[in-house]
Amino acid sequence: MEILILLALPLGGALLLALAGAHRLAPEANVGFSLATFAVAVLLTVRVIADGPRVCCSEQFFVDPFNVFLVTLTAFVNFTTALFSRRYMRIEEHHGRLGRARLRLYHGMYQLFMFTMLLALLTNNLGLLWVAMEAATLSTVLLVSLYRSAASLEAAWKYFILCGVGIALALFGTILLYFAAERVLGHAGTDALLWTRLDAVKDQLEPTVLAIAFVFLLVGYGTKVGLAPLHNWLPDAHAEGPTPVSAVLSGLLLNVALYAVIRCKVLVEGAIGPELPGRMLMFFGILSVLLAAFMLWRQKDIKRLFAYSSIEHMGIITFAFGMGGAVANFAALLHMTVHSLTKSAIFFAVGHATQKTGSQQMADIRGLLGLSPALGWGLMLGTLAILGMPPFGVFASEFLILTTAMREQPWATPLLLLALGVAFAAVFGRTQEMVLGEHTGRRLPVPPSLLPVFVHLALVLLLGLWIPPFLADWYRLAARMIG
Amino acid sequence: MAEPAVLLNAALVVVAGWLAVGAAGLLRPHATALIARLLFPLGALGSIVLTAVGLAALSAPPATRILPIGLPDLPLHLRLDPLAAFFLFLLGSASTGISVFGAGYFRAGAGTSPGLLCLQYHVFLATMAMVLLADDAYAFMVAWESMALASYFLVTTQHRIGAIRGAGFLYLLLAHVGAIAILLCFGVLQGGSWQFTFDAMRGADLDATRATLAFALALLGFGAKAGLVPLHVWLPEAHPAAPSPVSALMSGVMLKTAAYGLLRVTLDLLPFPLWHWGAALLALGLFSALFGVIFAAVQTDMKRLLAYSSIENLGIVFAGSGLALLFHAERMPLPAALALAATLYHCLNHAMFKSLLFLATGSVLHATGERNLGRLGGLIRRMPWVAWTALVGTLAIAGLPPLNGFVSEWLLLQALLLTPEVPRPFMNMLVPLGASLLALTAALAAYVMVKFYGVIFLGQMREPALADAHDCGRLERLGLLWLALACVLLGLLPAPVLGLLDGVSAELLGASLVHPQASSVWKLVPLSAERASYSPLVFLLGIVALLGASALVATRVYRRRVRRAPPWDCGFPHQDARMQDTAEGFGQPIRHIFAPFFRMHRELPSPLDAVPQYRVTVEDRFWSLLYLPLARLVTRAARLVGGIQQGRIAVYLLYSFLTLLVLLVIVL
Amino acid sequence: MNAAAVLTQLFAVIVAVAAAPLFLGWVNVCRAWLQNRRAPPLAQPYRTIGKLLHKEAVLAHDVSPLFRFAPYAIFGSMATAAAIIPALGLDLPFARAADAIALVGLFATARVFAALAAMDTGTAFGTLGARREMMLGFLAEPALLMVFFTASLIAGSTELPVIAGTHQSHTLAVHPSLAFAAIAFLMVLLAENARIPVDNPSTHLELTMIHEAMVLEYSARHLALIEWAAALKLFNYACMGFALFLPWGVAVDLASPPVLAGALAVLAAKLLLAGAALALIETVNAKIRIFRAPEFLAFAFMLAVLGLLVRLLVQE
Amino acid sequence: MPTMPLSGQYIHLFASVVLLLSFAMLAQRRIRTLIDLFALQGAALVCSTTIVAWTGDQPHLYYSAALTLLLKVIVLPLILYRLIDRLQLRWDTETGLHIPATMLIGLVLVVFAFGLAQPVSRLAGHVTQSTLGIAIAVVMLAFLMMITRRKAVTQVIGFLAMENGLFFAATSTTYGMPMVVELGIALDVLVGVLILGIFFFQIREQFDSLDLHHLERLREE
Repeated sequence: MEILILLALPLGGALLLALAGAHRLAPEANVGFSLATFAVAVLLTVRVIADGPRVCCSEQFFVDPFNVFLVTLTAFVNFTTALFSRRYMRIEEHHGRLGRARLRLYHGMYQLFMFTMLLALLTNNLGLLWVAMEAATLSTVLLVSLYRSAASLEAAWKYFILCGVGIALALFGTILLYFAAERVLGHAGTDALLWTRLDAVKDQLEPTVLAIAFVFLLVGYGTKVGLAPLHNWLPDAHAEGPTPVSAVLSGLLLNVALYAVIRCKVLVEGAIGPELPGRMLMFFGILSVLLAAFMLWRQKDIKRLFAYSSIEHMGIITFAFGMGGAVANFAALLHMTVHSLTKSAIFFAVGHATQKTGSQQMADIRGLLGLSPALGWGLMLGTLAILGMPPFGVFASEFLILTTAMREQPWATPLLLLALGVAFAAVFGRTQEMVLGEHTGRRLPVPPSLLPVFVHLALVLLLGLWIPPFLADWYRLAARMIG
Repeated sequence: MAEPAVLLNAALVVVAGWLAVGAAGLLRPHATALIARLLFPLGALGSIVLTAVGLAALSAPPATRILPIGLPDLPLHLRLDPLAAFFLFLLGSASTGISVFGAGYFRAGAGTSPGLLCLQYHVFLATMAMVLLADDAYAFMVAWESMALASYFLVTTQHRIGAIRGAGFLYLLLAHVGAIAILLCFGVLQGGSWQFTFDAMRGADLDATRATLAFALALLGFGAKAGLVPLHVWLPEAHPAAPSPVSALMSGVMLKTAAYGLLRVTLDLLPFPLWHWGAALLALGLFSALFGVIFAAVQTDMKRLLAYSSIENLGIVFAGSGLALLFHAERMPLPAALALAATLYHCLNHAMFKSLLFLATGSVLHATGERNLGRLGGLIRRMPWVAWTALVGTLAIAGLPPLNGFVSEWLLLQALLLTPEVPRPFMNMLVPLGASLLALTAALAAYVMVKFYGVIFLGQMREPALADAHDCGRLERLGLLWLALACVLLGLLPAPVLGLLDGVSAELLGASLVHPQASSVWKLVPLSAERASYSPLVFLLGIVALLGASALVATRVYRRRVRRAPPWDCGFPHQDARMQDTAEGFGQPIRHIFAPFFRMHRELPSPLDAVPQYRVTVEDRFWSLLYLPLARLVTRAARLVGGIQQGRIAVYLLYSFLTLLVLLVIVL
Repeated sequence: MNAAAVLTQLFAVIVAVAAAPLFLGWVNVCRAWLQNRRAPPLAQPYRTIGKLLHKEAVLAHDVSPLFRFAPYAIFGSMATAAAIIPALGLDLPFARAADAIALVGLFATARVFAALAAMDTGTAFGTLGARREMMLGFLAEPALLMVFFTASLIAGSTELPVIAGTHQSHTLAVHPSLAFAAIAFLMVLLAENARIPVDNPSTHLELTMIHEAMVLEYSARHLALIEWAAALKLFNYACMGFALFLPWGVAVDLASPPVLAGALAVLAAKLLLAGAALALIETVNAKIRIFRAPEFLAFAFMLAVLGLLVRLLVQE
Repeated sequence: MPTMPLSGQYIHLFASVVLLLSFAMLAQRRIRTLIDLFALQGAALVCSTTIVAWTGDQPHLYYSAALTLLLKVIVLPLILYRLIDRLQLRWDTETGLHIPATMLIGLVLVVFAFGLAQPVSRLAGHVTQSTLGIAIAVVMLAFLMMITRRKAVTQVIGFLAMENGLFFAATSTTYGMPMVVELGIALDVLVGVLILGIFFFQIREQFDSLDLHHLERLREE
């Protein structure tokens, strides 16, 4: 029941805000819907902690350890981003960058996007998963081009085409999966695409078909994850869209896409063994990490910088999933969580920083600490966290990933470390220049919303020092499930 | 004697207390008086407690404790053993003085607010203590990196100055690179058990290759923190950038955590020692020491000079641990214990006199606003407290008897003299060369310190503004006195100190230097009385007696009249303060003799210049040979990688398409 | 430690302090003879010191107490060094308080105080002298230490009495390493005592002087102490040389007066010879440029290290 | 080789037509003709789907066929027509690559696709067994078309052609996906095209052209 409410809330919100999004109180409504969604997600989480995994609607939706924390996380970041965007969008409006009509579009699409992501996470049906992913793309395309500037249009166009093509390939993979499932499950109609059913018979699925299917699924969903060399849409879309959108893209959409990849990987591994999918994931992971690290070195735009950092971290997670095994999967799941929290916090800070200085060029952003200490500290600590500095949680997962890599894939360790080192130098050097030093900038018409930044960072800090037992249990169960 | 577990808990309470004090500072970030009068003294109180805890735990059996935080499968393991206890003692005793000094020193300024500074400072202290207490890789790494972070923020207190930001960046970057190496080192050390507690590592089964790899990684990681050449470049940048109490803490204490880490890994965690590790460490350490002292001699910024001197001293520490390792590998427990004792003793000494000197530079900086040696001078007349305590530090760091710097050098030379007994044909030849390098370094250190002290405190004031300089406040004096007293006591009572260190060598090497029959409180006899002995107190008594006698003769027996006159002008009546020898001048012989070490740029005036100017800049060769090429390499790689993203959507589609095709070919 | 031992120790120190100016005078006399000059009286150094002690002290304006303290510290250090060096007997109680390394440290202390005091006056010459003195010091000191190490490797101890005693007992042992060490020691001695070819004790030529530049501001009793300390230093170096390379004749136990007298006689003979040799060296050499002095000392350092290596090579 | 039932032969026929049309689109320069070809391809799909539905007795495939007819043969081409009329586009003169070379690469791709489909097709027990190769080929040819064309509209037509290939794969190899999914897919395609329409106007407004080289500014310099 909670599952359905969880899905209905953002959908209803989307409809309402699509109609009344231009209203003065629309941002508050947006926050309200997000809060309600989050509350239901917490309720669901509590129920899952109490009663264990559950399914509903003739198995079309389900909650298991793998998606339960992602659902909560999504709802949470969704809520905090809504909080942030309330102030952010007000300021944008004041600065005359957006009109009321655009805000209506923005709010409607924001809730719709939440809906699609929750749908993608909760659905048991791989076909529906695909539909949700495609819908997520479509709903964000217009958000990316919200400013209607030349650059944002270009970014949205690339986003649309590249992800569209990618998603189309994923559909082909889904069809092949269905084709293989049909031969085992009989012509079962809808059921043949249910993940739980497929999981039960995964070792009987035809290996050749599944291998080909996995290639399509990986390339398809991998495009949305931002794996190199399929990542090219990502920095553009992050840089040109409004910052709350960058925050949810980086913090949530990439996670959801990776979630899709891993769901498929579990099935494929059952059929063809862990060797091939694992290697593919590791290859893409390492390639992404390396490429992103060197890309970071030359960035001039702050949002592009952190977009590449997202590619890097998705690479790390993908690599960890590729290695497989209880510890690596555990670490990957933890990393998904902390990356999502940290990266969205960074984007919140970045959003206000760009508003204060009126530029996304890092050369123009100076002395945030003098301008607004909280903002400066938010960006500084967020950056340090994302770079894997203890005591933040990113370090915990990176510690586990690196130590496992030393055991499982010693060849990859130097590459990973090289990338981490280069990324550190690139990102930290720039952040320092932005946060410290003499300041330039203006006062904002509405005080910036920095609470979400610090709430996120506090959570990340907590996860670095102590992981709550129930979360650790979920991670462990999910890790075992992923194999 | 307290229970070991109680001691560990007491140490944890101090850590928690420091964190609380720091957090309290954040509550009223601009209440300078509150922070200075209450919080910093409270922190110093914690330091005293920690000193006591360290002292008590030096001879207590190890205590362990597991706290349920950290990773789910790796809760926080803590352990207080003699090695950790020794460094806790060092941390506590040095930071007592520094905190007391800091209470008078920190004030509201342009940079970080006092409250935040208080937080960062105490977090820095707490993380250092945690580094020493950690007993698993995760806890160690968290504490280690947090320590780097806290100190980074302290370094960039005056972040509006571009050079300071640059220094901070370089510092954190190298610290991070070092941390990565340490992490890798732990990854190798676990040796297939995949347990990351230190206990598991102690029992791990490593072959020689892996063990050597682990050693090399540890050397890289801890070397980066200790400023071992060529990883030293951050040190002369970061130390001057930080406020002086922080420089003192970083140089005096934080660098020692690197020594701690290295000793922990090589003598405790690694299953066996190999002689070539010791040789490598010795060579690197000695080179570092020489390099550091040579560069210190040509500096013109007083804090940079001290920073290079820290490179020198850490080089000596590393050389000492290398020697201990070498002896240990050759199954010579007594010499190993001697070398280890020398190493630890030097750590302790350096913590005291370097902190003292950094604090003194802080007072000078406050009083004059100058760091440039070329604009100082004659301050002994305006700042007697600072000057006289700094004199103690200067003589101590110059390795002069009967102060503490001499004791550790003496011990180390004694240990080096035992190397011909090493049953390995090459080592017993090369190590005397090491002794000569060490002797050269020690002698150069005296040169450097004479320059340091003479140019700052003695002579004429080079700038008229210096006449307004004021002496430091009461709390600052107390801090300086504490450290100066420590220098004197450590110099005069080496035998009891050595007795305390015995717990550490018993733990790590299974050997004891203390023979009840030969040693007394007054007399230091490390091996046998026939071999060598040193009794600084008797020695001091001798000097004082003879000195007093001569003074008595000179002043009582003969006339005691004194007349004041201007100094002799050599027939040139227009002498002024600018004509004194400068810091550059003091560097000249060194630049001349050790020319190959430097990259020099000289601007010589031509005969026709209306305003002739002479300028010489000295650069580190490692910048141009190592760091800049590395940066260029990465930039080139980045440009290459950037080339794949050139904006055309068709090309992007082509990437996807090719990826798809290639993967399909692979699965077929 | 009994009273007799303390007394003999005191006696040794007094002998050293008293005899040092005499030795310096002897060197000067020899030098004058060799250079065909009329020699000054043998007791001239005593007269100089005595004259200075009676004078009124002149201090530069605003020199710090350090400046006034330094001469006593220097003299005290040198006198202590005299107590450590086994010039007359091997079994002096104070010798065990410090070994050869501490001795080198003691010389360094004296040097550092001299340099600091020179810098305190704030004149161009003072600082110049301090810098030069320290420059020579950082090369001479390790060389001296290496010389000691060569000897102590043979004896297996850094205690000077033990070293001297060991050499005494192996009369016929040939130690080639000691030859290297001896040359190095001689070079260090020349440099450290401001003798030709490194420095010239009898000139006040501004551009080349080292030791004299440092003490330019001293007068009266302070200068007397410094001059005395300089003489004592030369004496000490000579005695160190004897202990290391010519230990014969040093008494093992100074308890009985005849032994004491014998030891005194042997020492006097050695000093006579050494003074003459020193004068000879100073006469046949020319002073080198100050810029060459580091090379001179670097050579000494190399020789000392070489001696150490030879020692290890020949050992097998 | 056993003779194939007539229905199977028809399916093959239409499959070949779809492939042929893909090639034709690859070679075509005029946009209008391109849209016509796209509509034709849709029609061929409808036919083949109907036959599969009839032979396989899969009633829901009739709905699919009807949906396709509506969407891909009627609505989408109409929208596209109106778009290019409004935007006054006629030619797609520049292709990124020489057309004969494109055709040659296309040929290689077809061979590759057939090779790829071989092991899978052998498993397929029904009449549609060899259509998978054609479906993959159509997808790849559409991909190629997207890579080689320089105008936004042609790229979109390529994209839609790719969807055609997917649809063909879905119907011919698996008797269609579950209905929920089909509906979702159809909705997505429709919304996608609508969004594209909006886009075209925005791009046009911004750049006065639909040439893709205006959209090449964001890059790593």
